[in-house]
Amino acid sequence: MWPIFHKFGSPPWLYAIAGAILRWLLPITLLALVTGMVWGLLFTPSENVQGNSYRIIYIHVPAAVVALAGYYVMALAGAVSLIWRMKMADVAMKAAAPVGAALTFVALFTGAIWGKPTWGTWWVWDARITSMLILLFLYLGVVALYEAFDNKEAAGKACAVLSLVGMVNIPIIYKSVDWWYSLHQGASIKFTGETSIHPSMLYPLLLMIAAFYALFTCALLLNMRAELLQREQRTQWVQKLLSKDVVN
Amino acid sequence: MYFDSLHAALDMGGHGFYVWTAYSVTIVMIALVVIAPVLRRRRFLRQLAGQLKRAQVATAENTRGER
Amino acid sequence: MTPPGAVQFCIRLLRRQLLLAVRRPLEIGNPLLFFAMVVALFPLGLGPTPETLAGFAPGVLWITALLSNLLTSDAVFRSDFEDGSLEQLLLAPQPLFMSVLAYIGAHWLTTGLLLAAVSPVFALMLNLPAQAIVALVASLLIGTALLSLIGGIGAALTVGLKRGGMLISLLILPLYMPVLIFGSAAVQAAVGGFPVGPYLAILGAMLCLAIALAPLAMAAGLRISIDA
Amino acid sequence: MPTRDSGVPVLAARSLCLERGGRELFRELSFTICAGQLWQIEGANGAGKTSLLRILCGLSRYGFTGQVERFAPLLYLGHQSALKALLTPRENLAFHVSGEGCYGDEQIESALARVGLYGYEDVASHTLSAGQHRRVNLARLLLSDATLWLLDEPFTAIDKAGVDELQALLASHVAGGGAVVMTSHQALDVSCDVRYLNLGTGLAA
Repeated sequence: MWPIFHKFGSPPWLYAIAGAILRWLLPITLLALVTGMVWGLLFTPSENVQGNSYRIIYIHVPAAVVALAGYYVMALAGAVSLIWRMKMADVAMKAAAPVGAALTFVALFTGAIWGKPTWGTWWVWDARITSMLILLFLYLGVVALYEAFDNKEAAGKACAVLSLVGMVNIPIIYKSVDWWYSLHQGASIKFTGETSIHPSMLYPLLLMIAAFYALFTCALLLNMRAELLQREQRTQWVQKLLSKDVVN
Repeated sequence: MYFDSLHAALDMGGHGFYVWTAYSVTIVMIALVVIAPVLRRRRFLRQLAGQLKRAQVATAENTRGER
Repeated sequence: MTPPGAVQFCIRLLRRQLLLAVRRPLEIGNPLLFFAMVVALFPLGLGPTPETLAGFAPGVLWITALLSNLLTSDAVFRSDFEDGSLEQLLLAPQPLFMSVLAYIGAHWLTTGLLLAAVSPVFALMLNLPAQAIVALVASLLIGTALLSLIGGIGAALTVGLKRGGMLISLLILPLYMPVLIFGSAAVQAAVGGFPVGPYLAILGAMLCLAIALAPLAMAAGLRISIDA
Repeated sequence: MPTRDSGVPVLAARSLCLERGGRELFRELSFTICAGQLWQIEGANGAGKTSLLRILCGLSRYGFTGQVERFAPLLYLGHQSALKALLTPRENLAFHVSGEGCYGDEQIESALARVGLYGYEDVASHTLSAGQHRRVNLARLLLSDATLWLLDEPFTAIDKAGVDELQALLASHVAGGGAVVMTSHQALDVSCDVRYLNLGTGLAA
């Protein structure tokens, strides 16, 4: 195997690298999130059709985009851990699942609450929202399967298989839900699609999408550090870490 | 600022409740996603440090016992 | 004596599974009874008026078929896991993903096929228009095979777990949803007099994808469950 | 103890390490099993005998480090008797999932007779005793022509006469160029020489 792959695979190296990346990435992410929200909430003009309720787009769309991307990250980490038997990829997959589930919940909640002012009902079976709900079930399936196994090594492998099966099914689910929605509702406007969006509204959205991607990376790295400690608690480098009592 | 007063910003033409609830839930979830693993790591490090101390005390005891 | 070829071994496994199923004929009846009882629930819940029932009939029939398939898919590998035969299967020289197809084929023959054969009776009970019954049977034939294959993946992943029964529904129900969408759409199209061909074609395409990929996931799932 | 390596290697294990629940069961275990050898794996309960056997036969692929190379077809008999209670012994052997071969009726009957199940061929298995279940499983040893046998405590639930018969079978298999790796708590009195692998102290040729 290529030496860098092996170096990447060693837990202490990954633990240190994750810590280093987080030290500068976490502040930038939080800063980007705050500016994006303030910009989207207070400084962009309100939309002529929906009034101010469209401002929810600045958290709904980024959360939805990153939640979907998160599932692919989890599935690919699972594939790497299955094919090349790399423990670190297994840790990455285990860390990605709860973060993805949380972001999917955010996308669902904001999508539902957005439906109330625009369509008058708390839950609308729009194509996007329904696919997002199914994605949440897929995430919860992976998390539940991981908890069901006692042998954590086998749990990682089983979740890798399940997330790969899920990855193959996601395009099918999205296409069939879109088609199902158009069959019953007629091709009404996709209220979450940002096709003709005014540039002044577009820039905060792009900033928020970037901020959510960075947030996903930070949460993933944080979870991996916690997971690494738990899995490697009997090794020397963890004991050494403790004796140095470096608790940053 | 698009809104001329704080009140207008809160009300947002009647949609304020939905927008602010959505943003507050998102902020809570973001905080959860970032802080939970840090707490978990800290708690685990403290727990492991405790084990280490107990182990050292145990070894110190039986070395004293053997002498 | 040379070990039998993959297909010959598959057929032998299929005969073994069918022989096991026939030894317990009442157990073959369970999914059908479940199907009958759940279909009987809907008029009690939705009211006996034929119009409302006819409106819901395609969805109700398909959802009930899906649930009864889910009910039985957990036991596909469990009995072999408990008495150690599954370990011997993993050590067989024949490719595992071919042998797994025999298990799923036997499961489909004993549940899906019978479900599709019996469904016209329940369609009449729910006042489904007569011209839609053929579409219902056709979509159920393809659909239950697809459901068995996807359910097999869940069964392979949870076979080693003591309390895997409830978990399997959480794992594979999201994967059942596209099948339900196109299955009930086919029946609804038949009710409305529209052509049923395209929906059955999509179901067939999904079936081909599942036949190609699902056994690989099942084989990997079984190896992981046995190793845990 | 003559340690001549007469036969061709049947299985080679290199630097096997297994850790279970924080305990290290064995470390850097390397050995080669050749044709004509009978190995007995010893160790207290929980020393990892069954885990080692499952690693050798390829059932466990994760959770351990090291490599195992197999050069010949193998037959693994585990704790469970791999027998379907609904099928008769004849059907169990005819439709066996191990996919070794298509056994003819007379082969099955002679094998069942030799393991003392003459007349029980078509009795439903759920009426048979646990010992008889294991005997049906042992009948596979007579039917299969795999060179390497991996047996996990083959003597459990077998009566005295059965044990002697089985030991004779093992000796004849080893003499005929096969290899056997087995775990057992009973001492073996077998004509051929026995190599011991104690999981506590390591290799004791």
